[in-house]
Amino acid sequence: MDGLPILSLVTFLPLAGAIAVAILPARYARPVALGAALLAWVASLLLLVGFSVGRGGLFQFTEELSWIPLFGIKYKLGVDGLSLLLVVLTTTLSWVSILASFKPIQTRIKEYMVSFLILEVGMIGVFLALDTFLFYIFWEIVLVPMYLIIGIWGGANRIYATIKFVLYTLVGSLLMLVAILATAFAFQAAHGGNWTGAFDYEVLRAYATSGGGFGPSLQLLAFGAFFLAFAIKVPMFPFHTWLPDAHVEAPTAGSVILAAVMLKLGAYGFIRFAISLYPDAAQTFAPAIIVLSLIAIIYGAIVALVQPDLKKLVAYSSVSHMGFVTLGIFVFRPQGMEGAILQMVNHGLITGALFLLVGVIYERTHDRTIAKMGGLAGRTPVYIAIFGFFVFASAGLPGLSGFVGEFLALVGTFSFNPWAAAIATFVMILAAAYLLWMFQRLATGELSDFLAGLGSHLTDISPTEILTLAPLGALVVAFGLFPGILLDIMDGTVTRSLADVGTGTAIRIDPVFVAAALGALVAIIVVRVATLPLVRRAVTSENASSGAA
Amino acid sequence: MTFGDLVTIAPFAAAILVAAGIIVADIVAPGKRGPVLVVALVGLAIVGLLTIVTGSTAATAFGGAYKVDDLTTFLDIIFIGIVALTILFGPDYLTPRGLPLAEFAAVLVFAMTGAMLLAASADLLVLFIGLELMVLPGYLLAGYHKSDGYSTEGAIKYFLLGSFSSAIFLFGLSFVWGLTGTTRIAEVADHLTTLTAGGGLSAGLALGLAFMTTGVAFKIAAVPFHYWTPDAYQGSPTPVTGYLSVGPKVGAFALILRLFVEALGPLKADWLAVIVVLAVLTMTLGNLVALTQTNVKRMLAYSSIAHTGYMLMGLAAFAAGRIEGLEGLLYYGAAYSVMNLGAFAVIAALQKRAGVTSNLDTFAGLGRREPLLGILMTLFLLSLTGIPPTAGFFAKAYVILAAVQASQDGAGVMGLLAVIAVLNAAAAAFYYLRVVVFMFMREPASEQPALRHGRLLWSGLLVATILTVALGLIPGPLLEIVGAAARAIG
Amino acid sequence: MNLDSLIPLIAALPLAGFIFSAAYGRRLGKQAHVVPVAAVGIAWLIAMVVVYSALTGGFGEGHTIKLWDWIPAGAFHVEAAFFVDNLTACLLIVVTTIGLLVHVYSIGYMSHDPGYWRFFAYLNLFMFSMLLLVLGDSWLTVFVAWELVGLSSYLLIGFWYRKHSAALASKKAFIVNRVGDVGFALGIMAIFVDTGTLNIRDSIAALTGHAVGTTCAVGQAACATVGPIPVWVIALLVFAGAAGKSAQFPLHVWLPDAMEGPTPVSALIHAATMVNAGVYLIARANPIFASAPQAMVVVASIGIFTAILAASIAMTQTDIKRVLAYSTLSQLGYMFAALGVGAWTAAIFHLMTHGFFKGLLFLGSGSVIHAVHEEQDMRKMGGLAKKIPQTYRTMLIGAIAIAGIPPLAGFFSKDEILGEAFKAGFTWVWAIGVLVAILTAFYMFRLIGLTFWGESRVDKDVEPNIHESPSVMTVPLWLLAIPSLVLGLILSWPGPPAGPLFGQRGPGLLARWLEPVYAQGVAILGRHEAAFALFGVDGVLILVSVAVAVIGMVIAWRLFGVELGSLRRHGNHELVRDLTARVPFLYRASLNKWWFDDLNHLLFIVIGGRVAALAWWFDVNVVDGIVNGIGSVTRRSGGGLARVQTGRVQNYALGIAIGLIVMVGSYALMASH
Amino acid sequence: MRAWLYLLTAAIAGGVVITPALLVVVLGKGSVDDALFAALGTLMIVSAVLVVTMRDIIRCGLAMIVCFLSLAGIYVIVGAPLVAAAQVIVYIGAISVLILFAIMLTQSKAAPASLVFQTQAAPAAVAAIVLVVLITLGIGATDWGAVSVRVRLATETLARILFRDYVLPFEVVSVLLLAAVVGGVFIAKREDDGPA
Amino acid sequence: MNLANSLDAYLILAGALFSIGAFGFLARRNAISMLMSIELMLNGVNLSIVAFGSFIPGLEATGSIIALMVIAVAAAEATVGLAIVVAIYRNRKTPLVDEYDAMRR
Repeated sequence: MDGLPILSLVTFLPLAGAIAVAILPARYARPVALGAALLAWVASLLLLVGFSVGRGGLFQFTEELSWIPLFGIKYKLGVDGLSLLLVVLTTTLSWVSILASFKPIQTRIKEYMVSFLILEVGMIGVFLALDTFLFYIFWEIVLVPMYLIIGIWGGANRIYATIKFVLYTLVGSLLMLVAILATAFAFQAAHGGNWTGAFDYEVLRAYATSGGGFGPSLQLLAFGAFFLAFAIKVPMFPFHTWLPDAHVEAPTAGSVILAAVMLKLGAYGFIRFAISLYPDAAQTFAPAIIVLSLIAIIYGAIVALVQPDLKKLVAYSSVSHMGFVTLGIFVFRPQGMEGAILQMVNHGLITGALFLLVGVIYERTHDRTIAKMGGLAGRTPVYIAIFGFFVFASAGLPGLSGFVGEFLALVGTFSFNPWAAAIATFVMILAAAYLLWMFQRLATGELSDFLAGLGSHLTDISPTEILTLAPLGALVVAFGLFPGILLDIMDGTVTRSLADVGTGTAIRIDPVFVAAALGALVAIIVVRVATLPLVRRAVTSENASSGAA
Repeated sequence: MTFGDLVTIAPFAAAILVAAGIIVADIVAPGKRGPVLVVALVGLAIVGLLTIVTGSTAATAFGGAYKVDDLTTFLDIIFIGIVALTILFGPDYLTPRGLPLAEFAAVLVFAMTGAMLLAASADLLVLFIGLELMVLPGYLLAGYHKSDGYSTEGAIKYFLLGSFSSAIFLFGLSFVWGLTGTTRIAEVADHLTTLTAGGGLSAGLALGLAFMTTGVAFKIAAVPFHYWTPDAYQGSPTPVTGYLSVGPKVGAFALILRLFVEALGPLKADWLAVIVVLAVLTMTLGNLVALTQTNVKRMLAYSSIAHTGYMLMGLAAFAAGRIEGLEGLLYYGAAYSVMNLGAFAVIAALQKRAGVTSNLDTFAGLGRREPLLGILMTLFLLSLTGIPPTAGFFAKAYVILAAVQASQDGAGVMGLLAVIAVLNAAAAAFYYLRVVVFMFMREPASEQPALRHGRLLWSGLLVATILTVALGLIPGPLLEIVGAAARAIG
Repeated sequence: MNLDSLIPLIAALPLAGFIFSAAYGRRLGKQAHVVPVAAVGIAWLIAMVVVYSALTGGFGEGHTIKLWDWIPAGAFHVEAAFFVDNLTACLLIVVTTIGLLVHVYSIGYMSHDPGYWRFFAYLNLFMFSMLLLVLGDSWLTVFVAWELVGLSSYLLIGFWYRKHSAALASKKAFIVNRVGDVGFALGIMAIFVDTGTLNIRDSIAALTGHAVGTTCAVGQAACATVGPIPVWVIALLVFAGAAGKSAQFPLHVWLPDAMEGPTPVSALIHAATMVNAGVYLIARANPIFASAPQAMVVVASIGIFTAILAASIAMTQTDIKRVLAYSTLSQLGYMFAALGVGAWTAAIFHLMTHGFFKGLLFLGSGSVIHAVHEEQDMRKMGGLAKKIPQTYRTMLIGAIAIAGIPPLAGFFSKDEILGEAFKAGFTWVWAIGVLVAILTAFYMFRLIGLTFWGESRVDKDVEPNIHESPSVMTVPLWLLAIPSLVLGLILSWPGPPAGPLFGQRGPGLLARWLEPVYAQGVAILGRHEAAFALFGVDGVLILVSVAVAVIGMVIAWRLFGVELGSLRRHGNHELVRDLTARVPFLYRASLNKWWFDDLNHLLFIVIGGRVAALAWWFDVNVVDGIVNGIGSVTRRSGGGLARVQTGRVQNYALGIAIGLIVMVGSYALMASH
Repeated sequence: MRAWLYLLTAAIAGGVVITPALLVVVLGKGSVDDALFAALGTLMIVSAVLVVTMRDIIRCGLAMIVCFLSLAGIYVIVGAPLVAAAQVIVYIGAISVLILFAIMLTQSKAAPASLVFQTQAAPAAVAAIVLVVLITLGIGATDWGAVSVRVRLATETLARILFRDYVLPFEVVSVLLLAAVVGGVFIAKREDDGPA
Repeated sequence: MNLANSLDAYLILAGALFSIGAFGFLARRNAISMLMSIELMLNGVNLSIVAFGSFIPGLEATGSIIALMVIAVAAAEATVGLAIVVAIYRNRKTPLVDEYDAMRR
């Protein structure tokens, strides 16, 4: 396979597909798009086959082309254990999502498929880019198609949701751009004004961890900017509020990709860039990030308890689940980080499947209100069985994949601080509560009047829909029983990343810090409540105006 | 005047000839589009060729009043490109409204000569005359749709305020001239170096600087001297707006480069702070007000104010000691020109049917009605937002880089400026993307048939599109060019 | 035959049965039970072979069968492996035997249910999970099984999903279990952090090895500390898991509600097997607890408290299954008390005997309920002894067994618990235990009296249709009745008398089996078995046990009647009413289950719901409100700034002029510096 | 009556112009040039003020001519006769006449007399005064390196310099005028000339 | 007193003329009045230029040349301005600039 630019192939096969879809008549859009996504998937599987697990921490299949020589910016791709997993996750869920869009998307099918394929290009690119500038470019490319997918094919309030999504993400990512440039310049300045390697991830990383490293103030500022960008994407509390809106309004496949892959971009960025390039700052920020992660874990779950909308519930559960990822990363323990990466993959599979399942019911009822559901177990038993499977997977049932990641992350946390682990583990109860509540309302009891009123429209899940879910289900079981598959691949990356940042000693969460955080929280609430009428008026008027516009 | 002088000013002279030629062509064949277009486009091609040929060697002419260096060449090419594109976009808009092409093209080319003169001036007087030669045709172009109340209203506002600011600028210029005793830019710089060697500005110099800064800030539409921009842009015929938003802007930046960077270079430390404040005000106000606009042309006017702010950031970075700031500014100018012209070209194309406004509603359903226009508009808007891989992104990244470098050199305020800039850029996404929302996510109030657009428009759009993408994807070549141009004065 | 390949089959067969039933069961209709029952049957056979091998010393200290590296995460290395020792063997006997009988019973019991195939699928899933639980070699494997039994319990309690109460009960069971599981999970983490391994024996050795060889006095917690987490913390966390699964106070609330499931489920899961998992877990972890005496006191207190609490509630319940459920709670409380006082053998003893007689009682109650057409209220029964004699006889055996009348099974195990408690110095445990024993005998004979004796209070429509269950149901009843009768004798049989028949007594059969399992714990506790003295303290204790059982029984006869051979007597309702009126508070407390459900409702539904709603409000209005607020403030400020653009040239010019003045001023300021 | 009024106005105007001249001569011991400067300067300022304050726009135009004339006089005093000549020819001969024509073209009878000023006249005045104060202070505080003798301009020098150093701007101004005329004619042309 | 030979006097006069022009520009409503005000400002500038030329050695010729150019530029400006005024008067039938406020915000 030497000489074949397989990474570029994986990345740009979907782009070729997008061009083909754009050129060919609309009736070919679906098969061509699916074909392109499948080809990319096959290519990514080749990658998996050719990947040398023993050197999982090193970048393999690297490709390098000079791009903007003046600044030493390169087109450089490479794959290590972490990115390999995420690339395969992306290619898998992309074709699943495209397949799942066949029926729901009936308008502007060409544009849809083109957007989706370009989205895939961007996401794969983010995972493969080994040049900070290139990384940023792919990072932003992701934004546009998602914006269109939510904005064009979304629900009633889609425009609000999509603009919020874009603006929120953009605020973070643009600051990240500043940080990327600042880092590159700091490197250049430290190398006698030579730009060579200033954007090269591997060079920067070597410099950051062994070649002297960046200055403390740059580290803090750059890490802060990266943190904001990634925290918004993950999303971490309190930057998560775009997520429920985006999920609720996005079409099913959009939600799937959003949850399954896009949220991983941020977590990936944390591991790849934030902690390896700015290890000291990462150590400084870690306690705060851990606290935020804990809040996200508990808070997301608590808020999920009272969601009236299926998608919103799953969205808040994502906030909670992704909290484990950031928690696992920032305890700087091998178990923690391995758990975090496992959790990334598993959350992708499980939450992706949950959104697909919500899509299945939405397709038939055009409603997602939990209160209107009920008694589906009798009417659509297969659907409910599959739903139940993924609900329990999401609740972290051992034996399925969700458990291993969560547990490893918790073990890592426990060795960092038992209390933190206790708080995070507590969410097992809440997760069971909200998921079972949802499942119970959906499945049990007599068929609700609303559903009964649908008559024969309310059919059980179709074979195509099962086909989209089957690979996810199979992987959930496989990774639950044999997480070693994933762990072996990621092991090198984890070891290297932790070597970069250093494991550090167990840090007590300083009571003073906690008190300050609580105080700040209370202050925010007080201020917010005091100004509530004002802003509410503003929001109302804005809604009115946007409604009018 | 020697033969060498003639060779040196050949592009400039040729440009004047092109303008004259357009008038002659119109006299020979009144009201015919063809000859005018041929003369204009072929002529501009020749001017461009001459620019490149003569621009390869640095030279001065007229006893040092006129100077050709890499900066001149770079800016000239931009001006020629802007005017050529504007002429391509013009007919589709003008013809349905019964407006002649000849005067339009002629006045445009006159304006271009002014801008070229600005870019090449090595003398304050030449600079002033070049400025006037650039802006006076601009006033006329703004009022080109003379039967339209908006067009003339925009024109008179532009004219009155422009003249006011010219007078202010000139007053300041006279003070600087009085103090330095020369109009030659290089000598001005030398004198200023000696004048301020003793310590700081004299009161007269401060007055002069203040008046000149005000005048220049007006020309580039920096806040709080921007008031004319929205009204003039909104009122002008759309192709003219496109031109006004880039031509006089880049021209005014040429003025800044020649005047502030070259002549007043020794006072960098003094005007740096002012530029920083102006940059912050400009980008912030521009973006904030643009958020509320419902007319796309007016919105782009405010957006153009905001972009001025970003460019000023490059200037500030230069003043803080980073030549990259200058490079970024130049790159930004080029990128902004193509993407903004492209956006206005799409608006102009929509307004081919007379009576169509540039309100956001006009864009509703465009993505379905005319998908290609919709996609191109999206591309230009994304570029304006600064989403990679487009020209706008790279330009923004470049000025930010310069600001970051300056901040790491010690000018901490530049780092803050960079952060403010990116926050602004994020806010700006809202109003740019709102147009996309209307194009792709809203249904029009009434279905209208797709329009047929002329080949000129399409070819112009093709050029703008290619450049917008190319400057984002392959910035290397242009980077070399702006590097050389910046070194010419930095 | 190589047992290594057989042992995994014990768990794998039910799993295969589950997968098969889930996939094809629906198409098999009334034949859906064949494969699952066969799977469990074969599993039982294999289990018996394995048990025999183990109890005859074939496995020595224990035998490990490694399957694959489950989680090879560097230092965190968990194997998927099975482990069999004598403790496992004891549990295997209970689980596979009762499991098989319940499967067979269900063929009859569930025959008319539309979800027939589903029921067997779930049952098989449960069997797999439970067997995995007892066979698991690492804490994490046990935890997997721990959760899986929770899942199958959830599925089976909510089997009749159309029934709202069933759906709620299943959810409640799962969530309350999860509370305990959190503790267990944390305990596992703590074990890993302390010892670096999750293998049960390795980690125990690491945790307690330190304590064994040293001269530390018992009770010094510091001695039993290996890693950063003290052993007593680990012990309590593990106990939390056990308390959840075994429904100990305060996590007991789910078990009575779990009776919404079909009766075979109640028998299998909620009486005989799953609820014993906690007991098994602590028995398995005995050295850890032995190293943490404080934790053991907690276990004993919680256990005995649960016992008295549940017994007090069971006295007044009218739902036959609920009485049995509270009785289960109470007996589990005994077991925990035994664990807490260090009588691990007694706990497992009671686990086994209780498994059989409580399984019998539940299946019997199922037969009763079947007979009276799904009526569970004992006030609408009465006089059934003649109509369903098989059921009556077997249930009577069960009742006598649980009441602690010798020589039935319950007497031996219960007496051993009480005796050990007394002898270990936990006299208060013993005292309460004795009280509970009175209550136990009382409520069991109240149940028998109300159900089988006296006048019939059955609905007139149902009355003529009462019939005995088919043999597929009664045979399992008898098969369970036999061990209820004799298991106590067998397991406490000290073997061929070593001395005078009533003199020195060696350890019983079970104690000898389990001796290696408990060796380390016993050593740490440093407790030496006092000689059995039939005419000393042991004899007195036995007398007391028998006496209190009889007292309870007689009181029940007096109040609710009796029809045993010639002993006939009618119930005295006046007296019941008088007695309840005399202690109104206690009566109401018992009737309302000490208001625990109401308390939980208030805490978790009302207050918790409010908290969640508040959090959502916070999210929408504060977190998101700030985001939207920034947005709208930005836009509004844009609108405000736009006001400057008046459209009037002179205003603009004034603006420019002011700007000019400011500019002049600022430059002048710079010039002056 | 009306004639008297005119006379009175002329007298006041004369007084206004002559008084400062006299004051300069008498009190400041100034030369004739000083007196002329004072007189012309005063005349210029006063007429300029009249330009921006009078109601009747035609009179404003006339006042502007007076203003420009007095400025031309000052140019003569200061020693730039060529500029003075250009001032008279271009400003008074061309621009002012152009303006007067424009006034005729755009003046409607209904033009309200009372609303000569914007509502912001007062802030405008303040701004103008601040401006003049700042300029004066700035000028006063600066050492311009000036000599206190007016340098007389030799026209030949001027011509030489113009055609050696400033030939380019000189030529370009013609282009500027050409452009202004081409565009101006188009804009000012009546609409019905072109195709509708 | 030596007014006629003092640069400051001329410059202050120039400044005054400039400011009066500026006031007129800010305060007058009529487009032509504003145009005239601009001319006043330009004349103020011109006066300062000429004054510099006359009092700073070596600048006399340049001063006059610049002044001449400024006069020419002013003429061109006036041409353009008046053309625009005429055009807008045709559209709006009023010379009052503050009524041209169809575009704002």
